[in-house]
Amino acid sequence: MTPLLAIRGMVKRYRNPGFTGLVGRRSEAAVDGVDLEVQPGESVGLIGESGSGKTTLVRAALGLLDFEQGEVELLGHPLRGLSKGQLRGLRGRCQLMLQSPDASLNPGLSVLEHLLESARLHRPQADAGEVVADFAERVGISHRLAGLPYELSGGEKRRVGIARLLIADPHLTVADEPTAGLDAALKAEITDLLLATRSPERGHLFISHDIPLIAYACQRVAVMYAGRVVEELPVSAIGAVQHHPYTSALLQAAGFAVDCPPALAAAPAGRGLPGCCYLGPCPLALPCCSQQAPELRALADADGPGQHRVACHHVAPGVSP
Amino acid sequence: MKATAWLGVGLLLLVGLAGVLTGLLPEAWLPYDVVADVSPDQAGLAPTAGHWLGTDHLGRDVAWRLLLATRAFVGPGLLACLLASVIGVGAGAISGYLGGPASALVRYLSTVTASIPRFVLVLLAIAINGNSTWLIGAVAGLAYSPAVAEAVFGRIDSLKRADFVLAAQAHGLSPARILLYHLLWVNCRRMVGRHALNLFGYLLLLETTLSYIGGFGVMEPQPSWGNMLAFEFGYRTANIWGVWAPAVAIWLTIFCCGLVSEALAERRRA
Amino acid sequence: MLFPILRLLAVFLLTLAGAVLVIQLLLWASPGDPVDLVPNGDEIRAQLEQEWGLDRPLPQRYAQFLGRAVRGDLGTSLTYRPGATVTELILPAAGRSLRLLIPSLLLAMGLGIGLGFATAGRTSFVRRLAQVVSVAPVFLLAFLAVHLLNELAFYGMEAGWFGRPDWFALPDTDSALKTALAIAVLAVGSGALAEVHAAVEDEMVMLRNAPFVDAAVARGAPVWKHVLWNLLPPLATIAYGRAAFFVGGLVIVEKVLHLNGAGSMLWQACRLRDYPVALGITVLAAAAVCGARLLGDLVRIAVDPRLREAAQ
Amino acid sequence: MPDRLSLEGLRILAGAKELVRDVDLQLEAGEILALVGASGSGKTLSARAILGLPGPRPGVVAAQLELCVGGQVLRPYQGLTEAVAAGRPGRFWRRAAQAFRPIRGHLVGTMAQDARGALDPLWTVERQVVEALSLGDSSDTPAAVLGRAGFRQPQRVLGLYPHQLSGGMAQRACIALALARGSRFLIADEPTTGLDPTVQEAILVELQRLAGEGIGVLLITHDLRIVPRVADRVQIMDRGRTVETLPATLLSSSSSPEVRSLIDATARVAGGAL
Repeated sequence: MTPLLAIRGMVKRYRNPGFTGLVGRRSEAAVDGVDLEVQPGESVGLIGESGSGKTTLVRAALGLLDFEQGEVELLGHPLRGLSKGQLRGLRGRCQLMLQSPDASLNPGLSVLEHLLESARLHRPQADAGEVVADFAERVGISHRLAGLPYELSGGEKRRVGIARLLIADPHLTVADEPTAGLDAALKAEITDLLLATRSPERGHLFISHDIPLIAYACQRVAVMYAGRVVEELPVSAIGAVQHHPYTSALLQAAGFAVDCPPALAAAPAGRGLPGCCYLGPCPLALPCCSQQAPELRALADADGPGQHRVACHHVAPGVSP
Repeated sequence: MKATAWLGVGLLLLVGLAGVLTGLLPEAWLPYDVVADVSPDQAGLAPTAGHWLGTDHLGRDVAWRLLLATRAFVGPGLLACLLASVIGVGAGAISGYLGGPASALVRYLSTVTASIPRFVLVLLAIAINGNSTWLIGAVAGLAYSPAVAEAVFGRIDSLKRADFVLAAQAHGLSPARILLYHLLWVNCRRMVGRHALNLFGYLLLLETTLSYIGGFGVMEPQPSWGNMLAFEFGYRTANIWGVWAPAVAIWLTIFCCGLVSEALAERRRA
Repeated sequence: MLFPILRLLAVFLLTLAGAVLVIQLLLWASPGDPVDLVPNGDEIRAQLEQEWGLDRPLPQRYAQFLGRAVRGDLGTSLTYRPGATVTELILPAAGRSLRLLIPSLLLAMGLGIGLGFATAGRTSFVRRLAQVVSVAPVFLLAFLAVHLLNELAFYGMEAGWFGRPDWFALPDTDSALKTALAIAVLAVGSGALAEVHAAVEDEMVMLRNAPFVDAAVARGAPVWKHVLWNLLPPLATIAYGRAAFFVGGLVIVEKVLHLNGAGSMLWQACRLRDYPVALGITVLAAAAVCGARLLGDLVRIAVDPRLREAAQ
Repeated sequence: MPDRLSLEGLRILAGAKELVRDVDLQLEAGEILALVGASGSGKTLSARAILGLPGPRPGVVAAQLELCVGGQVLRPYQGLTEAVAAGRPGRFWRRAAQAFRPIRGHLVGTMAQDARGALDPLWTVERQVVEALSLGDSSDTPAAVLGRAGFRQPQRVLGLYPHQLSGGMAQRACIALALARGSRFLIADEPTTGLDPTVQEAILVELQRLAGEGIGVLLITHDLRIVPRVADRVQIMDRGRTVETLPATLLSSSSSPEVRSLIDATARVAGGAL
């Protein structure tokens, strides 16, 4: 089955202007060699602290940001080969919900105008008015159709974003921090709305630093730190296997019962340095960690082969090639 | 829009209509001849049936001169607004969407033109190129266009920075629709309208000031709200309308420009 | 700390050079030949062409004018006071104008802040009143003020209360009352008061609801220190934003009330088509506005660390 | 007799709409009381009432607040009921600043949700701490105050501006300001929202350390997961009323429907952590 989204070895650099833009131009790799796949019928989670490159990875994968190295296949089409028009044609079937939905609504347009535009764009044959009424009802925003974005609450703005997304009926739904800043009740409802399109040929990619939410919504999860995926595992294996030290620290902070030595002082992420990116704060660092960056290696502990992969010399010591 | 704003719109339309009509119709068609209508013996008459607002110190009809004076600033005002809007929106949109060096150039031009006081610039332009109200309109429009460009650029840039453009692209909208409809039409049309109204008010202020001080702008015997006021100063004629009619006309028109401009401010706090 | 100041100085010089370029463009783009616009142009055509570099293309002419201007040589007056060097003419006049400009700018800011504090968010009546009064053009306010004064004096004289006051029929006599009137009119006229008051009031409302003000109240700390300190950067922006309008208004006020400063000199120079003097004063005006902007920016980076860092 | 803060019969109105109805709140020294509820349940309004902070019009219309600290008893809301009964609440609120001066920042400190926003962006941390200290008569140095709030090297932070502080550092600076003049109680309004998990953990540990030193902490949050680990008692509010008050460890076994719905929503979203 061709994956909905396949990212192989992506590297995306940001030029840090340095002093006066001339001296000391350092380019930091926001995304430093990442492989990630979303199969049809699957919901994948992507967790990591702010600044780990999650958002950059996703925007580059959807062709919104250009990237230096690596290959991306979107719904089976290689991204590099697509013309602007073809890429826009694909957009309908892979939708992105941004982190701050109140920023992604046009402040001058009412909710009704937003939904009508999506209906005319993605469902040209259907009657726009009916489509809008149906989906507004489904996400519970029909009582605020006349409102302007600044009159809506955070939750209501997210509902408008989801309504537009559902109207496009995407095969791949990518949600960047969909429930940041919402309280428990709203968080659950918004997540359920996003999962409404779950079906064998559709896939979801959830990005968040809220691990319990990912555990609830996804089947597989990848952990990112300083631009690299340091661990990939099925959600059922959370807390039941030996984790990458960074994942353990994340799980412990989120209240999961995980016994692992506390991380050292919060040293800055080691980007662009040889060796493991988690070297600074890692309590289990070995001498070889500083020379050679660990590869993602499969561990046989989770159910099924190759399900649980960790990039750490300590947890998954690789047989030197 | 509030009721007072509609009042303002009504008055501005009246003034505009008067200016356009008196400007376009050839001199012969007008029932009032500016030069011939001098009758010293009827100087300073109070308002009568024949002269709705009485006569000035040379016996000329104040009401007709008040009406004819509108052609001195309405034509140039519309020219200035057209120039400022077309150049401003064009430059603002291009630099807003491209960003980078284009936006830096617009900001630089806007700072430079803002650093020369507009009244001084217009004065210099007339001194060099000869005294015509159309020139005043053109120079004021050109000098104001960077301000419009910077405002349009600012609005587009803030929407880009708030990821709105990225979200629209991700949803599948074409760049042209995003720029023309979402950014310019929906978000900038009221703002450009406000700038045009403020410019029209400023143009009236400019023309009447030049005509009042004399030497530039509209010279006697052609009527302007500015020079009508200037000539009444010395003569304490019985007809108070000679002084108050142009004064109130100037103040009311500029105030209405501000009123309508304020009413155009959107209700949204982006 | 040094880098932001250097950067602001560079902006000042760059903007001023740009302004001079615009002025030169105005001269260069004029359809006719500027020399024959000058009354005694034909006899001194050779001198004019050499001094203005009319025969050379725009870039050289601009470089020549800029080179001389930096050394303080703005050429010699042609018709206003033939033979006198422009710099000696305009600098004393500019001094007299500053004595009018600075107090009126301060008065406008003072009135704006006072009204802003008084009405922050409460009654919009004062804001409406300020707008109604302030929108009248400077010359109209001056005209009405003088007209009113004369009517009162006339009425007083007829009623025998007092003899003919010396300031009667004001514009021709020179008096402290006229200067005060000029300052007041310039501070209020052509929208100055309304804009400053509206901007200050919006800033006040925003600061009143700012989280750090609420936190200061919760800590029992005095609020006014925080509010005033945070008002400084926006006030600096408002001040240099209005500077260009004030210099423009200055020309009008000086001409209407017959005060002899750089403004009325500019008007005379334009009437007599004395381009060196006119250009000299315009460059000075642009320098004044750029200077105000430089001063405003310096205050802003001194007060706001985020701006200091952004300018790094 | 241990320091105690007791608020009874709190009633807050916004126009005619009743936001909070007869809420009681007891907080002892050295205890962490978690005030929990969905957004809009009135928990923040109730906490602000302890400091008499401005709120909706007419705001607090009835409250008996009693602060016993070191034998001294304060009743700031004295005179409110009479003023409201006479239909002239303004008469009380005009003198409220004096009535609450000994409490705000002296006896009760506060921490806002947006820590960086609660600091004056134009002042250094040092200058803000000096201002807080100058209001009282304590002879502490700013560095000592910051040290008590958990900064390992206070010297490094003194010269920084709020926008240069990380989320965790800003929260700690707010703690320092809140306790600069020896407050016995601390109101922490959603201190962990928006922080990364590891930083959240550090702040909660800090609150537990302060409670250990005898400070009464009122922890306002909508995140039920942290309550059993951090709080001693928990008070659940819903639509302006106190639903239930019970020891934090018994939270998951509570019977009332509102608590159950809150727990279910959090469990569904929070996984097995509760």
